[in-house]
Amino acid sequence: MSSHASSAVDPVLQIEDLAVEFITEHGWLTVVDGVSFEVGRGETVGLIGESGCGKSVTAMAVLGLIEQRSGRVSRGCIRLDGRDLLALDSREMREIRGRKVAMVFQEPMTSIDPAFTVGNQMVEVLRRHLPMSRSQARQRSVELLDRVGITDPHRRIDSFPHELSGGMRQRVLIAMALSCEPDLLIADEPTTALDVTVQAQVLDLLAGLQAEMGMAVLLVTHDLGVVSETCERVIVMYAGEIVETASTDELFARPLHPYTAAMLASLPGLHPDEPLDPIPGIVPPRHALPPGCWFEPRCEHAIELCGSGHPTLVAVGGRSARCLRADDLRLPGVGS
Amino acid sequence: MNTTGSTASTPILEVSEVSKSFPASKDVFGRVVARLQAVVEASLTINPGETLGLVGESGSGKSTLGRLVMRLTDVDAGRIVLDGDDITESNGPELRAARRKMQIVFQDPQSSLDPNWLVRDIIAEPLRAYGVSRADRLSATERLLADVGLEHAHGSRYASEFSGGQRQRVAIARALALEPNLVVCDEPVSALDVSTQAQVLSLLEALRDRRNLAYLFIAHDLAVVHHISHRIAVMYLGRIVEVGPADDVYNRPRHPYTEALLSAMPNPKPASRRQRILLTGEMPSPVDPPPGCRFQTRCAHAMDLCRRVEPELVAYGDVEVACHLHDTGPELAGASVTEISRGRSAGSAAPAS
Amino acid sequence: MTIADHDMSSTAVESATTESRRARFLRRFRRQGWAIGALVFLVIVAISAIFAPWVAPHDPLSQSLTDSFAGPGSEYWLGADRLGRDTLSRLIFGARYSLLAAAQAVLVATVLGVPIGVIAGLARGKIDAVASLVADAVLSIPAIVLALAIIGVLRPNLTNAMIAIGIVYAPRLFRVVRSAAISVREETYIDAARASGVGMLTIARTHVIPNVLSPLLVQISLALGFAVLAEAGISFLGLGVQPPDASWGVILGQGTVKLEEQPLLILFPGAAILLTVLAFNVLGDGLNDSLGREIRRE
Amino acid sequence: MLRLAARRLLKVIPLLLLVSFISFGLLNLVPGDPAVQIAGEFATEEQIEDIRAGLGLDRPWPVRYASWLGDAVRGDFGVSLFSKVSVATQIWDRLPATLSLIGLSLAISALIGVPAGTFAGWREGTVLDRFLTMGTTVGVAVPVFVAAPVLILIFGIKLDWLPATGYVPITANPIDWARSLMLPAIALALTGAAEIARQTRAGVIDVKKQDFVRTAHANGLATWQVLGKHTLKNAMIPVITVIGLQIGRLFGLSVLIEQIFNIPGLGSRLIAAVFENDVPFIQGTVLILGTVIVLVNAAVDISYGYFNPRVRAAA
Repeated sequence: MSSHASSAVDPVLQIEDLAVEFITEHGWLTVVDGVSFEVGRGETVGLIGESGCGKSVTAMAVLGLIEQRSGRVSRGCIRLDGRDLLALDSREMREIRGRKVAMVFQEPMTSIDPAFTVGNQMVEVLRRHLPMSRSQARQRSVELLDRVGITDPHRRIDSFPHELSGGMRQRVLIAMALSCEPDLLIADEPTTALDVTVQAQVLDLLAGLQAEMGMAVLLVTHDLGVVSETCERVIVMYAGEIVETASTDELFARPLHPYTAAMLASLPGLHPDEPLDPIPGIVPPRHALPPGCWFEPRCEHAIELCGSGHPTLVAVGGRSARCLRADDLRLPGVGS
Repeated sequence: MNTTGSTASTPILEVSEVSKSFPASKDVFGRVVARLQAVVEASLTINPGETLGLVGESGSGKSTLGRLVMRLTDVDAGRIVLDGDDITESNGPELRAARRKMQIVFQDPQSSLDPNWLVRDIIAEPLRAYGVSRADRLSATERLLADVGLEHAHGSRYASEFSGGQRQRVAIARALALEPNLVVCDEPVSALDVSTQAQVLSLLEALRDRRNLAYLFIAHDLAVVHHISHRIAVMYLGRIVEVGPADDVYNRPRHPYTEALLSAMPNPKPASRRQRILLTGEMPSPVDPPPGCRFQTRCAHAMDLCRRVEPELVAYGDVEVACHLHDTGPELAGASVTEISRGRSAGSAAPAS
Repeated sequence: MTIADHDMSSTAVESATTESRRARFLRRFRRQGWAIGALVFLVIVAISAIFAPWVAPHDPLSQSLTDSFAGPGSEYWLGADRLGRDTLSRLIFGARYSLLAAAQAVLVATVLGVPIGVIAGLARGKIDAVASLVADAVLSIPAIVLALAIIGVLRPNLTNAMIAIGIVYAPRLFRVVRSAAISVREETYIDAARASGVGMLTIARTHVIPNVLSPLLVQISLALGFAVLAEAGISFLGLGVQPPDASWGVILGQGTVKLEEQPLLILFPGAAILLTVLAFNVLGDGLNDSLGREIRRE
Repeated sequence: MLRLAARRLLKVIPLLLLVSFISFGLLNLVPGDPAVQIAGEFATEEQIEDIRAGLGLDRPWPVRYASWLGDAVRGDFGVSLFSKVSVATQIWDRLPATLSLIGLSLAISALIGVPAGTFAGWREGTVLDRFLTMGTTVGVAVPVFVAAPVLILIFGIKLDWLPATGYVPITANPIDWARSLMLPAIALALTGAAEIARQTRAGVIDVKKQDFVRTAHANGLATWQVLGKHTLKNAMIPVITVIGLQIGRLFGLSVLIEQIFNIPGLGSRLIAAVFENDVPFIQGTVLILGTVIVLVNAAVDISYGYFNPRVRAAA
């Protein structure tokens, strides 16, 4: 299953054959299926796909936050620094979260408790994981706020979340996530809810912090532009499984999977003078997946064979793609 | 793409110096003590068959301007002329008549369709409001369903059963039911995924060409706006700061804000990547806008004048821009602001990537 | 943890098959075992109340002093009271008063609360401010106290009592309907309808009222439970139904007097009231779960 | 916080005026000539005139309202129709018993309801949650006038642990006071505890799904921190509302409880007044209880400010 492009030299995170199920009116449905990849120390990897493709669920699985009753990890292995996370009990997992692996979420407006001040919540996280006195933790929080670019941190630390703008709240959440200097930061659509100019600031901040602290980043997003500007490697998901992995440059220059190519062709602004070339149809519902390749009904390059056997992820010269025709198709990229 | 739909005839929409503010805070006795200035003296013109893109970040007032045009919100000052008729103060039958000519598609396809209604009835609602007979409604609905790429069977479903893209198609069909000349599209694709977004954009383009529709296309995504628009207007903190032909604004921004907005867009194409201009801070509150130019607090080129005098929109060829860099100081006089940005970063020896 | 719903929402929506709202409601309601049980119970109580003369084994008023405080047995299934009247028959006839009174009260509350609620929610502004203030004022006086006060002024009688209960419950329905109307009003489809030239009255009729109906139905079920309880309480105090007529509250009140001799005399009417109120509440909860917005669950 | 309090208290004024207007207006509900009606069938012409003058019925209603309200503000609610005893004196004499009953039962409801609801909500879907939820569903539906006789029968008569009826003032003997109130307070607290537990459970379940709780988990906070700190403080907002509403309910239900347990409180006197058609006493009671509840609700709203800083800011 594992291939070149999805492995890293010194992996912080290793995911093997991960499958996650959720209970729905159609019974237990597999939402993430056979996902394997690695994230290397200090590396930024993009996990990209459209809504419902399973990218966020994968991220939540790493933190052990798939809720007990409505969802479960049904298969696979998640290792952080070589330690099997799925084998940990909830108490051990709590000690890892926030300490070794941290997460920043999409909705900065609702992701901080409105009932407590920013400082209160930052001190709480610091003191939970590190042996610090209250005043040390407060001092450290001020430094962190300063580091994430919040002006006047001495005053802001006593603000309630509603007194801060969306961009500032996202900075606070980043400061909180990075307060214990984790080995891995998972950023789940960290800028989707922000305006473009603020998004640029936050992405810039994340890149700077990463360079400084040397942590690995798994960036979950639907935005091809964000991925191309921030990530070294990209993993593309479709309908719950990985369809392509490659280095960012390779992926954008020459996509191997027709879905990747079709997504690029759907972007307005790349070829402003040509009409858009949208992907027809919709993502197949999980309880009625087609027998062959899951992208086959929407794929303009599909041949008869694509409708019968489900393709595996095959390595193609240092990268991988889940397409029978990966070798013979020449798909257009975004050109340089 | 860049040719304006038509030039000679009367504009389908003329908005002049429209302003709107909302109460922002009240004192202990419930009296309004501060007002949020959502739109300030905004003017724009749309010709038949033309698409004007209106870009801005959240809080820029672009959606309010769309609602003002639709007369969903009453204006405080200014004039709205639709196809030669002043509808600023229209009400009752007059407004009903005006609404045959303009329709709106909203951002959130989830809440813009009544979950209790069949898709067929949603599309026919405007027709019923104008007393179209049942038989005519049925045939019109069938035609509209086909026009937006939905099947006959979709008509007898509830909107809640559809995906976001399909819902937006329903909303477009409803907007087209009365065969309007102008459609206000308020962020019609921003809630959609990339592939669905492309489907809806293509549909809007096809319909425009087939029916000679004019669009006021409101969005925060410059790439999307550039793709679909003939002309682009950029809003910042309630004011229009730059208007001009789409390619001009996109490739040679005259206003520092437009430039910053463009450079902040994440771009998957490495070659066309612009040098990033990181704006400091965030948009000030529209309750308490800064004096002088509204952008001066975040502008790298701000001069003393900018902090005192509010710049007016001045025309330089096809482009209008409200910035002192053009009427004083370095006298850019309508040239792209990127020139001085480049000079500046070269001067400070920042590596251009 | 909303990630799961979040990430799955689009596919979930697409997967939904064509199904009318009624079918969807019925499918969901069928899963609510307790609510169905409650509905069946209420239907049985209602039917036996309507056909009381044929259903009841005895004349509820016929006394037989030899059977005073008779325990449950083959003659008197649930025993007899001090005057030897059959408890079961009295309860069956009592259901007539209790249910009819509850219906009366809820009717009054609905007629008062619902239209004003819709108007206030839609019009907002001064109308809403005044209506809400009145509702708040009425709600500030404890329901039973206000009902007792009204009865005290109007003289004890069941209809007066139920009108009083209806009046004190009206602000609750008003609030529910008003807030439902307000939240519907915020929906973009109202703007869309306005933009399409649809008049405000038509919008109220076609968009607002249908969307207010679901929460209203739930509230009416709960209101019926409250009204049964309130009637019983007032009759228990001797201020509602006047003997020899007897609602459940009257039977219970008479039972309390001889608590030590025959505890069963409070047990059966107590159970009747409890079960009926419970059934209305459970039915309301079940309706709430089955009528809820489809976007959330599934 | 001060702003919030000031704003909320300003809203109390029109509300109190309306409540007083409703209390005053009760008299106008009396069908026909109130004086004749109130005096009863066997009253002499003289008695009727007496009542008419006593109620001030010879003057136009706005004048009557103004003078009635003026008196009421000064603590004068008139005199009872037949006993001629001052209404205010009767109310003040009887208020302590009612207040102690309500205070005690509110404390019991909160002490049972909040922990039970928190536990059920946190462990949503478990057997214990289902058991507790079923219990609260039944608990909400139990009428006090059923619960009370059952409690009397079991604890008062059969087991003889607590006095079945009667009331001992706290000034006479604090222990006997507590003992005499125990059964009525429990009977009264049953529904309240169930209601509070239901709301707490719903609140906890709702907050549990919020993004900031997810953040707390993702930051590796301990369970007690996520539950005890972040979840509970936010979940308390709707619970406070219910507790506020509960106070109004308790005042209403205490009427029944006082009657059953023979407690000389406001409620049992009100029932007597209803039978006697003692309109001035009814008016006074409605006004006093309405005022108390309006003020309690205002206090509840102001206390939101503690739980929710946004409310504080919005004021």
